[in-house]
Amino acid sequence: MESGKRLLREMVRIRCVEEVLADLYRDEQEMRTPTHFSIGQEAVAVGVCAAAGPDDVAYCGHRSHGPYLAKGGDLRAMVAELYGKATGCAGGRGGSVHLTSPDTGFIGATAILAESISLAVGAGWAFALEGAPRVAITFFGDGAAEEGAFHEALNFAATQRAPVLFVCENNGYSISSPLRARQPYGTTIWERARGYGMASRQLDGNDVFAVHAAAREAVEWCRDGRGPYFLELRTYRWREHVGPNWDYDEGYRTKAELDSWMERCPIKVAAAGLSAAHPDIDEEVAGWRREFRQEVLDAVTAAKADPFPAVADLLQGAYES
Amino acid sequence: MESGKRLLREMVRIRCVEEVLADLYRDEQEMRTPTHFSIGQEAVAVGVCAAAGPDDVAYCGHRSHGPYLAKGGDLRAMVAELYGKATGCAGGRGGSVHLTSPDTGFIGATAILAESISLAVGAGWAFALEGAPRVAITFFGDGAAEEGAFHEALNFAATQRAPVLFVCENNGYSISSPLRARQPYGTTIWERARGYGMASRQLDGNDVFAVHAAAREAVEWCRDGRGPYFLELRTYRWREHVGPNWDYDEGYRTKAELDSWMERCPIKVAAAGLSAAHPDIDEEVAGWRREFRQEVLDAVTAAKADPFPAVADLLQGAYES
Amino acid sequence: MRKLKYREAIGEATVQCMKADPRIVLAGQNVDDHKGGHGTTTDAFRVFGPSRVLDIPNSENAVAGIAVGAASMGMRPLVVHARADFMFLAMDGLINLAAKWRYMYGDKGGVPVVMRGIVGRGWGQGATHSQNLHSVFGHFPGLYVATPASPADAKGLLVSALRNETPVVLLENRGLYEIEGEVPENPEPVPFGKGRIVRTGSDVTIVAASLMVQEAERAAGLLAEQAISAEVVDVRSIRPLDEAIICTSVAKTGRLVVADTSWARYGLAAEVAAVVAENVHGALLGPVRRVTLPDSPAPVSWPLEEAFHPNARTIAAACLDVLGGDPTLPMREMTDITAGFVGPY
Amino acid sequence: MRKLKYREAIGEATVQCMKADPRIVLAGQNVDDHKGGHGTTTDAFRVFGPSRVLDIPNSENAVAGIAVGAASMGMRPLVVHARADFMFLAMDGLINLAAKWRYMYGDKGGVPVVMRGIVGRGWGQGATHSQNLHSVFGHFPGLYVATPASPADAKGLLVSALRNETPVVLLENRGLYEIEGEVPENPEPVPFGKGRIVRTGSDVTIVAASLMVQEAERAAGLLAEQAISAEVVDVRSIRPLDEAIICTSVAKTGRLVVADTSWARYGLAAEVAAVVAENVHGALLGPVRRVTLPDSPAPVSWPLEEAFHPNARTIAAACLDVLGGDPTLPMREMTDITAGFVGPY
Ligand SMILES: Cc1ncc(C[n+]2csc(CCOP(=O)(O)OP(=O)(O)O)c2C)c(N)n1
Ligand SMILES: Cc1ncc(C[n+]2csc(CCOP(=O)(O)OP(=O)(O)O)c2C)c(N)n1
Ligand SMILES: [Mg+2]
Ligand SMILES: [Mg+2]
Repeated sequence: MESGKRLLREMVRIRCVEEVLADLYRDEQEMRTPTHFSIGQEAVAVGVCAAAGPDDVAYCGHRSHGPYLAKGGDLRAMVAELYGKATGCAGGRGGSVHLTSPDTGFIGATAILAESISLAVGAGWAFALEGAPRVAITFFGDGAAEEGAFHEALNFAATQRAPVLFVCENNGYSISSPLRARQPYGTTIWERARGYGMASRQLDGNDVFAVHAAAREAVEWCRDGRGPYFLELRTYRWREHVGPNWDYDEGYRTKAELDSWMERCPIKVAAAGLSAAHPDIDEEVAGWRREFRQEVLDAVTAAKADPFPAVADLLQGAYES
Repeated sequence: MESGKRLLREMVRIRCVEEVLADLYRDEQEMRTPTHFSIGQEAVAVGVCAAAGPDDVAYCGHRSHGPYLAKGGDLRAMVAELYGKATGCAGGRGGSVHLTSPDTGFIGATAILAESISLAVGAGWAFALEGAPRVAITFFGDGAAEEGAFHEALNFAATQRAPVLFVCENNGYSISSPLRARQPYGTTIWERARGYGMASRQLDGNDVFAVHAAAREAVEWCRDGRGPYFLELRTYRWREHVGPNWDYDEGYRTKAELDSWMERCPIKVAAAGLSAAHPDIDEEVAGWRREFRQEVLDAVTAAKADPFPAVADLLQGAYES
Repeated sequence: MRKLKYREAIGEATVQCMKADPRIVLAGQNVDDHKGGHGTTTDAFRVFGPSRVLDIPNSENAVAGIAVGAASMGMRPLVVHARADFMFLAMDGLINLAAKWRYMYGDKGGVPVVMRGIVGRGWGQGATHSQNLHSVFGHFPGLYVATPASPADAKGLLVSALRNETPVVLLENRGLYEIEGEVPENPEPVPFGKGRIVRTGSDVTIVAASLMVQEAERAAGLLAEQAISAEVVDVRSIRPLDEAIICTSVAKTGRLVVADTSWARYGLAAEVAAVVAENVHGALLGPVRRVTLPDSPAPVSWPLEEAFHPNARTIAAACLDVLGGDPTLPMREMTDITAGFVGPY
Repeated sequence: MRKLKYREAIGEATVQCMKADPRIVLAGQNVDDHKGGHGTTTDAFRVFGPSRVLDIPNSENAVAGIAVGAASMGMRPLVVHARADFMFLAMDGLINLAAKWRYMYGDKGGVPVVMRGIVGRGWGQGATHSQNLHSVFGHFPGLYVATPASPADAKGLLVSALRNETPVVLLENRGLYEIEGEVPENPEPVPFGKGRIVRTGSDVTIVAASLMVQEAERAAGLLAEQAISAEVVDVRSIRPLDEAIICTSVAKTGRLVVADTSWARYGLAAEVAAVVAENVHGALLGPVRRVTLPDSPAPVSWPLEEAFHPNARTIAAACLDVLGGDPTLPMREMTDITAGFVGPY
């Protein structure tokens, strides 16, 4: 399949997965793990991860499903993790915020802001020491960029010229708090990255093709030993911060604002972009939707049939056994 | 006394105090407190503090003597503190790195890097809340600017438009580590401050008149409610990082480098600047030296005669009594 | 007396104290939103607005220092953390600045910062969103540390904290937030360092803190059905620790079980055992039992999480054990005390 | 066997392990300079140069996470902090990432980060440059925590740490750095969780850690002059804790004094008392005594600092006390064990 279509298809997959899971999460009350859906933000994870090679690694924060799936994480193991099953990618120990798929290079999601930034810098540092042509990618939000570790890690990576691709997924909010309440008016995150002498760009995070092109450039830059690269991608979260619901009537944002971003839905935008060359793209998307819906429902069925971890194994993994 | 002379005189005072104390520290082994001399860096503290009003407050890091004295701290109480006496400004509990003089607006020195930055932002925030026309000043080094708290505090101050004057005393080293090992090549600290939308300047930290002029502007800027201001002042530490000795033969820097900075001694530079208008300035300085030498020797004599804190009072101050 | 929920009691104390003292400012991430710190900051924001109830950036480290700096200028910052786990990042400011300030600057004044940390509980909070840091903070002189277990104490200890000259850490278990209890209308302070006899008894002393006080009470109920009389002591404050109330009770009962929401090693349960060993060693008729978390990080999966947290049954079993009874005695199922905290998250 | 200083033993272990394992990298502020971490990193820098012995920015928080990230890619970072107090800033990475990694990601592998923290001691280090954080780190499952008290253990525990798959915190008291002792040439690991009988005795057990082991030995000498036979147990590792060695000794002597370099509350001394109360309660013939820091931050002034730190005399007095003797018995002056650490700083 052609690259443009692959990107769109991957976004559709993540969207389907999250929509189905969000409904079940709300209706069943069986996935007992705080879950941060990335519906509306799919272009970031998809565009960036498609630019990464199989030996490149990724770390991300709490909004983990997109990066996990885009970096090849197994859907079945993710769903099982949300249901707390022994077959989950973290054996039911980690939940939604600790997804992991080392085999495909998705090392881990973390629940404490900005940890994913330091971790990726550590991985990049390791690659630099080994002289390995690998790149470490970190996904984090605009809110995480306020943490001290952001500054420390960027400074470290730039000084050591570590191959790290920083991906700031700026959705304008930290929970309910808008950017203007938390960062100085008139400033940007990507320009702060410039302060470390780092290559840095801002672009539309809902345009998967632009994201992908920029990420390819960035990954090559890092791989060529030219040091880290910073991408700030503007996007928007559709659902509530944590949990499956819509929350545009809670006061911190408006329905109009949400609507304007839904107009710019990354899937819609990408499909429109492909429609000239592929006039039947919408039907294709509809077909994919059916396919992925089934895939996730199958994963859910399987996960539900899976066993919970044995209580006798409660301590397993606290220490090396 | 005319302002220029006053600035020079204050630098001469701090220089004399530190030179006398360094000798005694080395020879007597009686001041049992790790001590970071600021010999060579006097223009920063003097230029900035002279621009502050009596209601403005200052916080600084471990290199504390300059800011303490320049902000009006009592010499006698400082010397007694170094000797660990009950009459010390911190009652012998704090030592060189915890000097304090609340009455003159020098709130405290701290021994953990970058704490002084957060503290001053907290003070500035308090002033902003109260609508008080006061400014909080923080002194910190180039090394402290690598701490996460630097980023967090600058971001907070800029977002809240708190009246905080950030004074980065860049002496090129963090202990023995040169700037280039710790921060990305080709970047500057003051430009990073710009990333927060903050007024920010770099200038020669050995030119007390330039420092003073810039600090006056900065203090007024803050007082006028225009938000924080950042000054990066390039200067140089003559003695070892901690302790009274010279250490140019230890490998991390050269004698030539030290010499070039001694050429640019802030006292020498200021005296030269005043010599046209005051042809007898060198004799005046010599007179001041004698005066201050005596002042510090008297303080030493008094401190030595003072009692140590009583062991029975060991717990005093752990909690409110 | 009228009843309030635990979280309502916190909200009420906050508003009353802020009204009485203009120096108090409340700061925390998202304290101004529709959730309002699970309802603990909603009223304060409505009454005092954004200048005194401040939504802040995600900057736990500097914010701790900023709070101390503001306190050094006469403010009384009340900082809220949605999870106590985030306070690792605030530890430098709390331990190296707040706790030591008065002492290391020669007893010229304190920095009365109050920091609230909400301890996650239930619904798969997991390894980094459910930690109980009270013994960690309690190790360091200079702080007061308390873990209110009832609505009345949630209010009274916060009132004390906000009137105090000493920096205070308050750790509130999320599992208690929906619990109801009688709470005085007036802001009456509950002093630090004074424990509380929750229930008197004569056969065994259960010393507990935070959520475990509720579980201990239920354990005492279970034990009573078997004619065992358990005394339940709520330490309330972790530092200072009310040694006298512990020792008096153990001197009476001769048996000690300590129930804590955190791990055993270097935790509250260890400290209580040590206090007894130092002061009323002779009173102990049997070994001490610690009812604490298993020695692993917190799991997410529901059955593991259930097994992870101590509860009335495990406490009762420990009591039977120290009394030489059969600790495996079957006991009826009980509903989860923290049932008020359900999903979706 | 040839003798080495404590700091030399650390340096030797570092070089030997780095030679044997190319995945080990050493990182710390100023580790490459003429002081070389008080001589513990000098040789490593000379042998391996700046790529494997890295001078790093002042960024304790991120550096902890960076070390974990590097470990997640197969490196074995050894991070050095010139003062353990700076590790408050590293706590998030250590507790929330390193300690929990293996567990929360489903036991797929660990992150073998080793972090050394040097505990300041003497010459007015003061409130924020002399803290002992072992019980704080020891509270959390997932870490190994050790406090070597002798040159041999300084080497052997570091060797274990660098060969281990579990993250390790090593806390080294600066007051021990100049102490000499026999140290094997080969890098022989000292296992975590195994204490050490430093001196056998029958009348009283002194359990100690770090510098207090040296003081306990001297206390035992003082007591011997009065015909009292003290057994000295060095716990060596704080987590896991060797419960058996403690209980066996107390079962034999019937008396317990615990000497620690930190505060009493929620500290090592509390934990040791609890272990005994749980396991060999009946063996105790008298109250337990904790010889710990007075409950205040550390002062700077020389006479206060002297009074602040426990020593052989205070330990011996506590032993006399638990034995029912006169604890005020005059004893001869002793030179300061930490005399090797003098000014100018
Ligand atoms: C250190 C820390 N502080 C606070 C939190 C609570 N928290 C979880 S997600 C979140 C919002 C983060 O916003 P952002 O980084 O922009 O990511 P987004 O949720 O918007 O994707 C906050 C404050 C946390 N997990 N860690
Ligand atoms: C958090 C922390 N990390 C490390 C140290 C140890 N330390 C004390 S002073 C210093 C150098 C700081 O350099 P800089 O900020 O430039 O100040 P300067 O000494 O050059 O005046 C270091 C690393 C510390 N005190 N606090
Ligand atoms: Mg966001
Ligand atoms: Mg410097």
